[in-house]
Amino acid sequence: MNVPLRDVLVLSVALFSLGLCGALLRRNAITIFLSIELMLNAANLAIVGFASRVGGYSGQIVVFFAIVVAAAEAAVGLAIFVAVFRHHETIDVNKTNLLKW
Amino acid sequence: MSGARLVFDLAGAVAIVFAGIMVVHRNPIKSLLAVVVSFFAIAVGFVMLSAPFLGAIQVIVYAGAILVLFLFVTMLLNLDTESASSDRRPFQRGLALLGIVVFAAILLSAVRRSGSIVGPSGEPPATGEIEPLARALFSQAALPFEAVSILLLASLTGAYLLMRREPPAKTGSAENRP
Amino acid sequence: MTAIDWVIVVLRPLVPVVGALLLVPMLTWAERRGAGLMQDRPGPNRVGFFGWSAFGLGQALADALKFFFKEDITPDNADAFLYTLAPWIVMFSALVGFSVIPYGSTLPIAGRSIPLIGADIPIGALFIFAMAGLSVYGIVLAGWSSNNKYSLMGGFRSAAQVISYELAMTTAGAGVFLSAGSLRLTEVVASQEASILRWNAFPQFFGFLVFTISAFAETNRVPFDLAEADAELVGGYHTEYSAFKFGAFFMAEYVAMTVASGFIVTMYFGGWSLPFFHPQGLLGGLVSMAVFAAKTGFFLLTFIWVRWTLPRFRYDQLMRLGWKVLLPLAFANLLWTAILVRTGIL
Amino acid sequence: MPLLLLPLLPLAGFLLCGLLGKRLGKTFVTVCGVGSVALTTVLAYVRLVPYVAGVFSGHAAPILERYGSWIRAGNVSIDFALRLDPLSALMLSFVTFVGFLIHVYSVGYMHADTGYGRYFAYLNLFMAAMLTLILAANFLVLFVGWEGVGLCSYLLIAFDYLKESSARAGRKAFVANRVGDFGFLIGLFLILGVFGTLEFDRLFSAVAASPGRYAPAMTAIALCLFVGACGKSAQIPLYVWLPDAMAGPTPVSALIHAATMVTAGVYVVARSNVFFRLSPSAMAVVAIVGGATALFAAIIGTAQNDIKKVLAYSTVSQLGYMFLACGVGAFVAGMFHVMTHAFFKALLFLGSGSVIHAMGGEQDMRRMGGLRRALPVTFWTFLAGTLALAGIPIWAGFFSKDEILGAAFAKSPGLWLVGFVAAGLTSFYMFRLVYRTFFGEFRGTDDQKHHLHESPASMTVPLVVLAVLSTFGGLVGLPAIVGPRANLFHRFLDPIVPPLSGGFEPGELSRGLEIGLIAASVAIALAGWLIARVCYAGDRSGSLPERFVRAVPGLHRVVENKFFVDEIYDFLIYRPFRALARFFWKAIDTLVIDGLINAGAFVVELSGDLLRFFTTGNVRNYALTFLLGIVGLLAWLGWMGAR
Repeated sequence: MNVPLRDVLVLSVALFSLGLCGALLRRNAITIFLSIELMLNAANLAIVGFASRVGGYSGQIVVFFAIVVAAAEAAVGLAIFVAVFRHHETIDVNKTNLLKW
Repeated sequence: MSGARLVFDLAGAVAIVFAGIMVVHRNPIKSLLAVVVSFFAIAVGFVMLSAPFLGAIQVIVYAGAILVLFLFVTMLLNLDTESASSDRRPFQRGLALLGIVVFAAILLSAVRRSGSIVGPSGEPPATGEIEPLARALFSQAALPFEAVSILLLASLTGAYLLMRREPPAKTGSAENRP
Repeated sequence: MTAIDWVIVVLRPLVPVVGALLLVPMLTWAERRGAGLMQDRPGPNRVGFFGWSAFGLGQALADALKFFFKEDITPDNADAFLYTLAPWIVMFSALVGFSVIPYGSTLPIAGRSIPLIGADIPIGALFIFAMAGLSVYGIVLAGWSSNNKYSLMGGFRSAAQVISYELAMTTAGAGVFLSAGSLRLTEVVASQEASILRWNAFPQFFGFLVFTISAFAETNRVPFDLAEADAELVGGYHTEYSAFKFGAFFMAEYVAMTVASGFIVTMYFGGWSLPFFHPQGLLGGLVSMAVFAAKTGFFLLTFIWVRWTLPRFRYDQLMRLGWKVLLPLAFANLLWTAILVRTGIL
Repeated sequence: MPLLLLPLLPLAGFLLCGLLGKRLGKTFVTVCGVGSVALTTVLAYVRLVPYVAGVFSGHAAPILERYGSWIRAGNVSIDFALRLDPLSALMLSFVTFVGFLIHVYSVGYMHADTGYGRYFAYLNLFMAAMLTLILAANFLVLFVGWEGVGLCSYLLIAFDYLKESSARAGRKAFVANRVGDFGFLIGLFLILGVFGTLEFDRLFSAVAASPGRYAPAMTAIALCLFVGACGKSAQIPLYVWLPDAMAGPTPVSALIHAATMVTAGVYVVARSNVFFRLSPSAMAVVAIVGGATALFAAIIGTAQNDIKKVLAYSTVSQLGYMFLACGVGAFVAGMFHVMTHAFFKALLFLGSGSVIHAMGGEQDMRRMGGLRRALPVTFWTFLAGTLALAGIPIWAGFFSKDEILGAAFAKSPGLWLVGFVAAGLTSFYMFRLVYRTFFGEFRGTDDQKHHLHESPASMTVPLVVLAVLSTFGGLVGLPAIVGPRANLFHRFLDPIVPPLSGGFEPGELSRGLEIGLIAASVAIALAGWLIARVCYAGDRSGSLPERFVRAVPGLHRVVENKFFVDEIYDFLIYRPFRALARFFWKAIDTLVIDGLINAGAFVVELSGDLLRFFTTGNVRNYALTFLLGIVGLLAWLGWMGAR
C-alpha cells in the first residue's frame, strides 16, 4: 500500500467536481454525458482507493459492476441522443425541453 | 515518496488536467479525446492501487468501447462547436459554480478530517493477481453478475429499439446498392 | 540493480519491437512478391543492391526513402493537431502490444536467467486487447480530422467494426484463459507445452477460428479492410495522408499484423514451445526464439495469402458475420471448453 | 384401473371437444364425446361387477383410493381421494349407463346444431363433474363435483345463449343453486369445525361411536346440507329454476335435470344419513319439505300445456318423493326411487324429445295429438315410462314409490296421505299427457303433419333400452311381502345405513297393512288414469276439463300460473334486493366513494397545477436542483457530525 488514501480521495474529489462543472455548465448533451461518466470514474477511483486500504476484493467487484452498468447506460443514453437529434436537429439541452409543463 | 505514489500522483495530475480540458473545450470531439486521456490516467491509477484488472477493464471497456461509441455518435451527429453567445443564463451559472465550490469544499474538508477513519479489515490486501478476484466475483457476486448480464441484454435491446427507424429498414445495406 | 540489469530491462521489450519494425520492409516485399506469385506475374524484382537484383528486396528500401522525401500535405480545413497525432496513435498501439508477448523461454546470459518477454504482467492478454482497442482511435481520428467524407466513412466503419469484432475475439480468447487458468501469457504458453494436443488450436478449434478471423478484422486486413476500401472510399481514413504520415499508417498495419500473428501463436499454437524438443540453457533460449519467429512467420504468410485470395465483405455481411456467426460460435466454444475443463480432459 | 380414470376420461373428452372440436369437425366430436363416455361406462362396469359380487358375498368394505394430499393447514388435512361403496356404486352404475345412452341419443338429436362440439364438451364436462361428485371420499371433493355439475347445468341450460329466455333461465338456475350452495358450504364449515375432518369414513365412524356427543350439533349441520340439497334437487322453496331449465336441449333435461344432477341432493342426504338420523327435527323438515314439494309440483303439473314443463314439474314432484323417503328414514327406498326415476324420467324426456324433434320444435301439447301412428317406437316406449311413473304394478316406479309410501305410513299417516294424493295426481297428469299427445286428432299445422317422422336409430335405440329398464328395473327391489331376501336392493344398500343408537329408524308395517297400502296406491293410480281417460280421450274429451275450469276459474288460473310463486319471489326478494343495490350504487358508490376519489384527484390536480412551474424541461435546472439538494444534505450531515 504505497499510495496514501488521502491522495486518492483528493484526486477523486477533484475529478468529481470537474465532472460537476461540465455537467452543470455545458449545453451539449454529449459533453454532459461525458462529464457524468467522469464523475462515475471519480467515484470508482474512490472505491478502489478504499478497497486497497480495507483489503479484499469486494471494492473491486463493485467497481467492476459499476463499469458494466456504465456501458449499458452509455448504450441507451447515446441511442436516446440519436433519437432526440432526429427530431430536433440538435442535442443542446437548452433547446430540448420536452418535459416542460 | 515511493515509486507507486509518484506514478499515481503524476497520473492524477494528468487526469485532472485533461478533465479540465474536457470541461472547457468547446469542440465535443476534443472534449471527448481529453476524457480518453483522463480515463487512461485513471486506469494507471487503478494499476497503482493494486487493481490491474480494473485498469485493463477501464481501458478496454471505457476507452476502447464506451468512448468509441461516444466518438461514433458525436461524429454521426456532426455536432458543431458550442457557441458561446446564446442563452447564457448568468444566474444559473453563478448558482451552479457556487454549489460546486461549496460541494468540493465540504468533501475536501471531510477528507482532511477523516482520512484515517477507514482502516484495514481482516481480509488480506489485494495483490495484482486476478485469480482471487475472479474467485470472489464468481462465487460471492455470482448473482449480481448474472443480473448485470441481463441488464446488458436489456440495454442492448433498448438501444436497438430507440435507434430503429420506422418502418424498420430492410436487411442488407442500402449504401452499397445503386 | 546494476547497470546491466537496467540494460536488460530496457532491452527485453525492445527486442521484439525493433524486430517487428525491421520486419516491415521484408513484409511489404513478401506481400508484393506473394501477390505476384498468386497473380502469375513477377512482382518487384529489379531494385537491388549494387547491381544485384536480390529478388527486388531493394524495392522496400526505395519506398521507405520515397515516404521520407515526399511533400507532407495537411489539408486546409483539417484539424492539424489530430491529423498529425492520428498515425502515431495507430503506430504506438500496434507496437506496444509486443511488450507482453513471450517470444522465447529464458536466456542464460552473464549468470542471469533472462525471461524472453517484455513484461510478464498478470493481465498480459488483456493488455493486448486494450491496446488493440485503442488503435481504433487513430483510425477514427484520422478519418475525422481529414475533413473528407470518404475518410470519415472509413473512420465510421472502422469504429463499428473494431468494437464488434473485439467482442468475438475476447470471448474466443476467454476459452484459452479458461483452460490455462490465467491471463498471464507465459502461463498460457506453459499450459500448452506438454503435448501438441494441448495446443489450444486443437481442443478449441472453433475458438481458434473465431479468434483468427477477428484478428484479421482488428488489423483491418482483407477481407475486412472496409476502413480503407480503395474501390469505394478512395483510400478510406488515409485518403488525405501522404509522405511519412502515410508511411506510419502503412508500417503500423504490418506491425499490427505481426503482433496479431504473435498473439495467435501464443494463444493457440503453444507460443515458443516445441512439443517434442526441449533443449536447455542457451541453446534452449535461442531455439525457442527461432520457433516463435517461425510460427509467427507462418501466420504472417497466411495474412498475405488471404489478402490475395478473398474479396472484401460488404458492410452488412461484415456485421452479420461478427454478431450472428462469430459471437455465438465464440460462446459455444467457451461452453465447450468449460465442459472440457470441468470434466478434467483439459 | 384406478377410479380416478373415470372422471378423467370425460374430462379429456371435454378438453378435446372443447379445444379442437370446432377445427376437427363433427365426426371427431362424436368419436371423442361419445367414445370417452362409452369407455368410462365400460371401465366403470369393470370395477362395478366384481365389487357388487363382493358385496353380495359379504365383503361390503368400501374401496378407498387416495391420490395425494390436497389441503394441509394446521391440523386439518384433506386428501384428494375417491371411494367406491354401495351407495356410490349404485349411482355409478346408472349415471354412466344412462349418461352413455343420452350421449348416443344426443348424436341424433343435436346433429343439425351449430354448437355440436360445444354441446359435447359441456356434456363430457358434466360427466366428469358428476363422477367426481359420486365417487368423492370426502365432502370437499364432493363439493368440487357439486359445483362442477352446477356450472355445467348453467352452461347447458343457457346453451342457446343467443335466446334471451335461455340465458335468463341459465342465470336463474345458477343463482338458485348458489343460494343452496351457500348453505352447503356453511354445512361443510360446520362439519370441519365440529369434527376437524371432511373424510366420510372418519366422520361417520366418529358419529356412530358416540352419537350422544355429537347429536346437539347435528340439526344445524343437517339443515345446512339440506339447504344445499334443496337448491340442487329443486325442492321448495328453491325449486323455481328447474321448470325454467327446460330451455336447455331435451337430452340435457333428461340427463341433468331428471336422471343425475338433480338427484345429487338426495344422494348427499343419503350419504350423510348418519347426521340426519341424529336430528329428528331435521328429519321432520326433510320429510315435510319433500312431501309438500311432491304434492305442490304435482298439482301444478296437471295444468301445464308444455310437454317438457309437465315432465319438469313431475321431476320436482318425484324428487319430493325421494326426500319424503329420506325424511321418514327410508334412505334405501329413496335411493331406489332415485334409480328407477333415472330410468323412466330419462326415458320420458328422451321420448318427449323425440316428439319435439318430429314436430319441428313444437312443445305445446295443444298442437299435438294422434302421434301414436307416426311415432310408434316413441309411443310404446313413452307409454312404458308413463306406466312406470304412474306406479302401475310390474313397472319400476310401482316398487319404489310403494316402498316410500309404506315407509311414510309407518311414520305418519298424514305424510302418507300427501304422497298418496300426489300419486293419484301423477297418474292423472301423465296419462293426460299421453292422451293429449299420442291419441285423438292431430291439432298442429299441415306443414307439421307432413313432416312427422320417427326419429333415427341413434335416438330410438336408447329409448328402447330405457323402456326395458323402466319396465323391469324395479324387480331388483321386490317388496318385503314377497320374501325376506327377495329385495336385492336392500341387501346391497343396507350397509350405508349403519345402525345408530338413539338414531331415527324407519317404522315397521304389518304384513296385512302393507298389502292394503299397495292395493290403495294401485287403486289411486288406476283412478288417475281413468279420470285422464275420461277427460282427454273418447267422446267427451275436452268438454269435461273446460267445464271444470269454468266452475272454478280462480283455482285454474292459480294452478296454471304455478301459484304465482315466481311473482311472489319477484316481489319479496328480487325487488327489495334491487332497491338495496340501487341505494348502494347511487348513495354509497356514486356519492361517497366516487366523491372521495374525485376529491383526491382534485387535490392532486390542484397541487400539480401549482408545482408544474418547477418543471422547466431544462435538464440543467434539474441537475442544479439536484446538486443543491446534495450540498444541503452534506452540510446537514457535516453539521450533525460536528455536534
